Amino acid sequence: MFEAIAFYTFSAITIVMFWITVTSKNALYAMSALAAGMIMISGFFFLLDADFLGVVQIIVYTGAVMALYAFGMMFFDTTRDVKERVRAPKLVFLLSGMTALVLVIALVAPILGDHIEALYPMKEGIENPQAVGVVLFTKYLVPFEVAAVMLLVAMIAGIVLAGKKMDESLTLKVEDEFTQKGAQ
Amino acid sequence: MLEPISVSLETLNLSTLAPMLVAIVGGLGILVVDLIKKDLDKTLYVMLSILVLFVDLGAVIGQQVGDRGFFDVMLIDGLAVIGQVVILVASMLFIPLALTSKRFHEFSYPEFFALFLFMVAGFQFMVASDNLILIFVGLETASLALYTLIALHNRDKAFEAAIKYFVMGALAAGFYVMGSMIFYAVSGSVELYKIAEVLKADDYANLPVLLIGVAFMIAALGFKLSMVPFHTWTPDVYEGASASLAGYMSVVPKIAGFVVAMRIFGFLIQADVVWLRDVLYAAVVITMTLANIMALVQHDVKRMLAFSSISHAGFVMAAIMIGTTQANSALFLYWILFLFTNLGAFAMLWVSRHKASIWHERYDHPYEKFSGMISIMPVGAVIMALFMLSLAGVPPFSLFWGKLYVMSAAVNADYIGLAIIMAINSAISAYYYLKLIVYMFLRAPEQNDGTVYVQNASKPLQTIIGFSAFLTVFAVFAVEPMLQIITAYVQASGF
Amino acid sequence: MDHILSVLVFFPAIAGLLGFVVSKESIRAYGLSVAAIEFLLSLWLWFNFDGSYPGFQFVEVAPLIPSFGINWYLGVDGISLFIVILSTFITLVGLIALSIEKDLKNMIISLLFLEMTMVGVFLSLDAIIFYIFWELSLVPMLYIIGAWGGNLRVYAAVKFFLYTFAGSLIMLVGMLVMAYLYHEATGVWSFSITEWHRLILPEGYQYWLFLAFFIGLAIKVPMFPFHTWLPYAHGQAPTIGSVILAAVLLKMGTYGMVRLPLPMFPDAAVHMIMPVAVLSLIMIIYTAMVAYAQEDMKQVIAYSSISHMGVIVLGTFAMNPEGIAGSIYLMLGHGVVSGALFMLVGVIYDRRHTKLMSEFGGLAHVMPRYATIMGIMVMASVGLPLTVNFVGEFLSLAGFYQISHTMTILAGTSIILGAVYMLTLFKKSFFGEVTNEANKSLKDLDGKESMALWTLVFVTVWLGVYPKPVLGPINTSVESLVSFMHKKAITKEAKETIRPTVIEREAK
Amino acid sequence: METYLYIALFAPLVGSLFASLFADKPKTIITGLATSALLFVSWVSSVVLLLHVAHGEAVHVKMMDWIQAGGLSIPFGFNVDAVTATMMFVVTTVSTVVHVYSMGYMDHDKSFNRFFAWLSAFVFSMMVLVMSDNFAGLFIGWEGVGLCSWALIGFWYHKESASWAANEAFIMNRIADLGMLIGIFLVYWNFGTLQYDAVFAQVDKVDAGILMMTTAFLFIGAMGKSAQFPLHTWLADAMEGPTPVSALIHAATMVTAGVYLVIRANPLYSEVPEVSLFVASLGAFVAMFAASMALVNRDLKRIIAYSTLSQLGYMFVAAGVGAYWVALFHLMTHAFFKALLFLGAGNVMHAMDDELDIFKMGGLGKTMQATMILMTVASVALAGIYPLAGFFSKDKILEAAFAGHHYILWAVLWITAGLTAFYSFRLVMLVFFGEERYKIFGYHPHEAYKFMLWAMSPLAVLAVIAGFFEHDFVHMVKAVLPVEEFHVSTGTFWFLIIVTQAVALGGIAFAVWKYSKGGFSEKWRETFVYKLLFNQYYIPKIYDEYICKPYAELSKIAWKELDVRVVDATVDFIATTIYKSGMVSRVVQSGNLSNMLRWMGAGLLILLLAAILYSPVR
Amino acid sequence: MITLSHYLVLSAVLFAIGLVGVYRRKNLLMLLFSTEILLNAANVGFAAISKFYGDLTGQMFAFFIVAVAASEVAVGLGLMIVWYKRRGTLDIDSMQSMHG
Repeated sequence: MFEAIAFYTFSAITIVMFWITVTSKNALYAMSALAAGMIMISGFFFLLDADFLGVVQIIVYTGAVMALYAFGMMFFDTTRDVKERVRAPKLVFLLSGMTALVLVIALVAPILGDHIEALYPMKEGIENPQAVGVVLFTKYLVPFEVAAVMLLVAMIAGIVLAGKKMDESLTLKVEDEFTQKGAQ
Repeated sequence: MLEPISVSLETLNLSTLAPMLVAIVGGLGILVVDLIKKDLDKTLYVMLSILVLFVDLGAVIGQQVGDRGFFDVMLIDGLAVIGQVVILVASMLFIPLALTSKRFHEFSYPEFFALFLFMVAGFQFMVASDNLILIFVGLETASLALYTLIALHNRDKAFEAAIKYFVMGALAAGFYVMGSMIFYAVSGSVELYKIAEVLKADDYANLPVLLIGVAFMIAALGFKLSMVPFHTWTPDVYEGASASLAGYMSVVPKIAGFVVAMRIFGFLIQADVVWLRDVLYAAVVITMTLANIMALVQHDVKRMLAFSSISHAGFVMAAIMIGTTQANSALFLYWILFLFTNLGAFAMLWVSRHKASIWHERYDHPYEKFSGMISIMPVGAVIMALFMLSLAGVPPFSLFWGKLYVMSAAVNADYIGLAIIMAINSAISAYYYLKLIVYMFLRAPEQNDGTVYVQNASKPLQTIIGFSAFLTVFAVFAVEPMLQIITAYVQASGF
Repeated sequence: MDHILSVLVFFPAIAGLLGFVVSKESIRAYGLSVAAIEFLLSLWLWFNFDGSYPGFQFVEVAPLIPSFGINWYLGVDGISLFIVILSTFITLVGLIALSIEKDLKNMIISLLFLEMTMVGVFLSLDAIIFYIFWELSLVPMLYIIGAWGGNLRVYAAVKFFLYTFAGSLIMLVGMLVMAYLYHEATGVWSFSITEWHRLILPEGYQYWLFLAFFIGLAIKVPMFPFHTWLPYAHGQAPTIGSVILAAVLLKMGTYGMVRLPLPMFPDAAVHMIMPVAVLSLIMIIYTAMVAYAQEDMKQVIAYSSISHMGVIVLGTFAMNPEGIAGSIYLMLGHGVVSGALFMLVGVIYDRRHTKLMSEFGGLAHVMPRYATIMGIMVMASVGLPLTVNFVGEFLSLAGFYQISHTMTILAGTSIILGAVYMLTLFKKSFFGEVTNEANKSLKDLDGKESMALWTLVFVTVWLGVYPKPVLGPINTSVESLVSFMHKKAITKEAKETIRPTVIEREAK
Repeated sequence: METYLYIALFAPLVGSLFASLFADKPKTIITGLATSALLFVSWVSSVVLLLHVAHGEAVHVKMMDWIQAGGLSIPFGFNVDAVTATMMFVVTTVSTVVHVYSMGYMDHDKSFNRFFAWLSAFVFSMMVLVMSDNFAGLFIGWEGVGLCSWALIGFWYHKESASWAANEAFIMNRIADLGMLIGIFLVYWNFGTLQYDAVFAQVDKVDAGILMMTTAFLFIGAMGKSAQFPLHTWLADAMEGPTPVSALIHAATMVTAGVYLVIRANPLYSEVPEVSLFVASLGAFVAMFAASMALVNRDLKRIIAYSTLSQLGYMFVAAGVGAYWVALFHLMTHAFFKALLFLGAGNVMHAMDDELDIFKMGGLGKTMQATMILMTVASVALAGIYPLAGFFSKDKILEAAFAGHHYILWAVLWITAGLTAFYSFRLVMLVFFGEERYKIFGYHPHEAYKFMLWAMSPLAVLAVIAGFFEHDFVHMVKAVLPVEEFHVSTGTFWFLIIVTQAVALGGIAFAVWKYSKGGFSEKWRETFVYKLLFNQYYIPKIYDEYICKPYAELSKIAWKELDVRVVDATVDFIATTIYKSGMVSRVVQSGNLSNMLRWMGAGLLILLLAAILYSPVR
Repeated sequence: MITLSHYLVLSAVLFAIGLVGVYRRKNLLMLLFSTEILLNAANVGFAAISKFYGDLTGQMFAFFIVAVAASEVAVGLGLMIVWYKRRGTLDIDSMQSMHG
């Protein structure tokens, strides 16, 4: 019962929050709503016995990602209302509405799971983070490391792209300009 | 309580991981070198990258086909090996293109080379696994690096290209995870072989739901493989990126995508999922045709090549749809041949790249630029013409053999209609390749200056072009050995 | 000389590559000597050819893609021998008469490559090798038309390329299906044409495959209604381009018909006789009429080519030795004669830069030698006996008479209609008084033109008077081909239609 | 004998080639002399052969193989039997005379050498035609003479009318040649060979219907060459050529090729009476038809041309009723006097500076006595008056027709005989006698060169005496041709002769009487009949209006409307449609990221919809 | 009783909301928000499936998705900064220099 109430509450809030995110004209509202929605989602995770995931969700999203966004927003000066000319809004809703409809139709039906066996079963008495840790550092060690590389890539990308060196484009400079520079 | 974990090193099969590790360590090494001493010349990094890739290639070739490693996350089957070889060879051909005589922004970053190596590693992970998670992570690693590489070209169009690619890539990532989720929902696993087993055991009872997942997967991979209508990024990104990178993009991400597509769709097609077959059929036909007719009306050679590479990808997707051993071998054969030809063609564009917009305010390589090239630079014109003819499928140049084999695969699997559509599309495509030849050979030059086409040419670039041209012309002698090897590998991995 | 055929194929190409090194001043001499050597090589081939043996000679096989059954497989029989010689001969003669100054080097190199592809097509016995040369021949031709042609040259060149390319891709699909069926039947991959011949297919398959092959070949021939690329190509091409196009490239189509669909699908071919014959008749009559309406000399000859090709196709589909041998002979004849005619038009075009008949008149006064040769060639073109065309036309029509009486009569109108447009052309440009001032001081043929043209006249008459050395080997091969088809045919109808004379003779 | 055969055959060719070496050089008399000499050699050989075969022994040689494909085997084979020898004799005789004559006639022409080259070439072709031992060889000669005829009619190619006439002749002949070709194909596929002897040997084995078709198609060929209705118009127009050409080709030799063909193929024709009857009827019709046109024509050469046509009709009647030897006999005699007539006309033309209108002549007999005599002799022969050659042959034809119970044919021919006599003497009267009208037009006529007149004399002699060799002739050809006695009673025989002579003499008398008084009144020219005849029954006009012009028009339509606007436009339409659809589908590529994302979404939606809506059985 | 389907439907709905954002947002930053929603929608699904099958793999996947999302933000922001520096706007209608 508790589960149902929690599910519906969380669902409602999440949907509303995300809806605000995608429709709000104010970037600040949108971001706040997104953060709220993310927290709600972590609520689902807790509800679904994925404690570790829930924590990660809160830390990464509401901590790191939102901080980054906030940072960006200050840079972009989008605290004011954003002007967006949405062309063919009906099409937007048609496309997404239809997609939602199709997905819902397909997913409402219960999925038969006769032959499904859990590869990494959640065991009674083992805390979720513990179990996750074991799987993560055995089976998913490689993806984990790759994810590390990915984060490295992202970091380098962020640094390089936002760096000062990008302000002057060597690509657009005609070769003569280099020689002139050298002469000076 | 948890049982203690005991893992023996042998079962980990570390060698399966070796190639990617080489690339990653190489990338880190470049970063370290840069940390130690700033402002080293790009030639050093180019050579380092080549060496790393070379070692990487060695590691790949040394691999035991059929191995799984690291708790079965890594899968080194034939597809993985050929896929990695193609990726590495293309990368080795690509990276010397940085040695231009003009200076371009991206090559002034050592990070460029590091990112490049990480990207290669990402692609390698993509092809060397049948775990949807690892594929996803590898894909994202490679993609994120690729976005950055494009943007590093540092001009408005490059950013525009990178952003477009990035945003659409994010959407595609969303599709991918949704697809994976549904796969997971119906099978309780994210490992393809496991999924296949479960589905078979279920006798595909969850097919309707599964199809939703497959639809998402088609959309996600369709984006990578630039299938219509997920292709819209391709021409813009190719146009915005530097020509060399565009050439690279037309080959490597796609082969990675093909391998993944083969893995994901392969078992479904072998299990006779008619829906997938029909949908792919339609998608392939539309991709080939639409890209072709859009390429007809382009004014820029690079953009035309972008559309043409979409069309070629569609052509090759057909092989996946057909799904026989011959078809899958044909895919690789085609793509290896395409690699040399297309990279050569883009390299020709790269060689003739101007910094200023002499010819057209928007395009770097409008057709007019190549007017009368034969009288200014005959060898260049002939080589470019060879690439164009090869792309058009004129025998005996390389791509003809690929087309021949793919079409033969279609015919042998009783898809004669498809073969005819392919033939007609080849004919249509000949028009736009011919257009360039017409400009080069049949028109008078607009600017009679011998340096027009060799702005960027340095010895390494010329060498690469010459090498590609050589392979394009004499591909016929390479087909048989390649076919032997590829078929052996493909067969070994059960496709 | 075990590899004479390979040498024949690659010699011009290698010479063409080396030609890049030769200096601009001496490139002409270089081209001529290469073409002459190639011609002599082909004559050597003839000299060593055993005319009484019907099968393939000088066969060469080397694996190329063995796992897919593609081999470097060359061979020559009576059917192909003379078309090869025709190719080398026309190239040589065309080079002698070549009057182009602009980018001469590129022209000669392209011609040498073209020669390789032509020889290659006629010598190859592997479908893929055949296809390679077939397609490759488009490339130098595209360049020749496009770079040295008239105002619409790019359009014409591209049209030529794309049209043929599209058609041959359909043929390629046919080849792949054929290879597949062969594989199904024998478990071996093979693209060898001689192997394919031995495969007996059920009727249903035969039709589709026949159609696939036929479309590809028909566009090249060019058969109505696929012919419209030809007037443009001829109208715009430089003289040498037209000469080679008409003399050799078109023959690829008809040669292909004899080599590929007929022996491979005798039953379908027999069923298709009527539709094909109707198309041929349209070609013969309709294009002859169109030719009559032309204002441009070259277009007249271009359309006349189509008309003559109609007779060739008709002869081929007579399915008896007379018709097929005749059509092959007519290929040679038409090659020589139309080549000469295009060359002749080129002569006047070089002098006046126009080809409109209304610009001329009374040329016989100012250029008597030119008029003489033109007259001979016009007469040869209308198929006067003792010229090479007559032999071919006579045999083709005679052969087809066995198939249909009425259709032969209709086809025979080609000798009337041909005379109509050809004589009109001749009258308009050569007879009458010289009315145009510009024509009064025209120079008659110069040395190289005379040399080339008289050579062609000689061949025209020689082959018309004494065809035996050529017709003999052709006949030997054709007779064995026809009896092969007879034996291979599975339907009763086909067995009855394909009547080899050898068997009849033996029955007597 | 074979040597003689080859000499007879190739001497003209050698002459032709020799002369052609000088073709674009200024006049050299050597060409004329050489060709004439070689023709004389040929004539001698022919005579030798004639004498040889007179004993009923044919000479047969096979020079070499020509075409050998499948079951078809055509050699260059020559066979000289009585018929051939007669033809050879006629051809060489007339052509030798014409050659010599031409040396004078073409004296001032700048293309003198070319003329002789072609003339000898013609003789060669004619010899091939008559000497060949198979149908294909015949066809070679057949086309060869057509070619030479084309070149010689259009000899003065600067004249529009000449080049037009040349092409007309060639094309008309081609139409007939097609029939001939089909006939040959029929022979080949039904008899398996083209050799005369082999074909004739199996006549009885072949189905009658086939035989009928064969003979009919062969006859179509003959109709063209012999200018029978409706392919007759070219002959009159062919008079544009130099007069010796008309004499040789369009009177004596080439036009008789058709008759020769029928005679040669007599074993076939005699098996199919229907076709033979048709041949005879058409011949009779043409005889009268042509004669009627000759009645009113004002053109000297055209009148003779029509008379030729008319006489060819006679020959066909003879051949049609089965009297092949008579046809051949008439062919021979006709060759002599008709050539003579033409050469005489040539003299007149020379004298009158190429004026051809006989109403502008008159009284020429005073200045051109020899010519007058020669032409009168020829005309009398033509009219068939005893004892000249024409009498013997023509009378035999009438007799044959009557004996075969073809009374209508006989009647037609009988009337025609009268007409012939009339127009011949109309011509003679208007040209040589009466008022000297030429003076009004300021001509100064003169007699031709002596040697030309001497050259003509052999013909005159033959025209007079040839008839007396009838019995020798019959004896000679008996080996080759069926020579049946006509079963007419002696009374009838004499009656026929008298009636025929009467009508001929009547015609002559009427002409002499009428034209010595100044001819018909002007009113005659206003009548419909006159106009009809004068305009050749409007046939050339009909051909022009209803065949030539529509064909040209249709050709234009075929080109400009059909080829360019339909066939080519379809091809281009396909190409442009593809290209345009490229333009249209560019919309997808708007470059707007939002749109691009939506396209992706749309793609996904389509796939999802497909997933739930389209579910084929797995 | 909350079943798997409930969660999956929720996931689908969230996904659709994300799509709405992707389709209609013109501001790059906001667009990025929307893509986050897409990924999170899947995360909910994974977690739910994981729970209902008692299998940890789904949680693993979700974990990696979070990592990917974070990386994307970094790269995306980098690109945006560069663009903003050049153009002073994040409106995607400003990037249409390439089309056709």
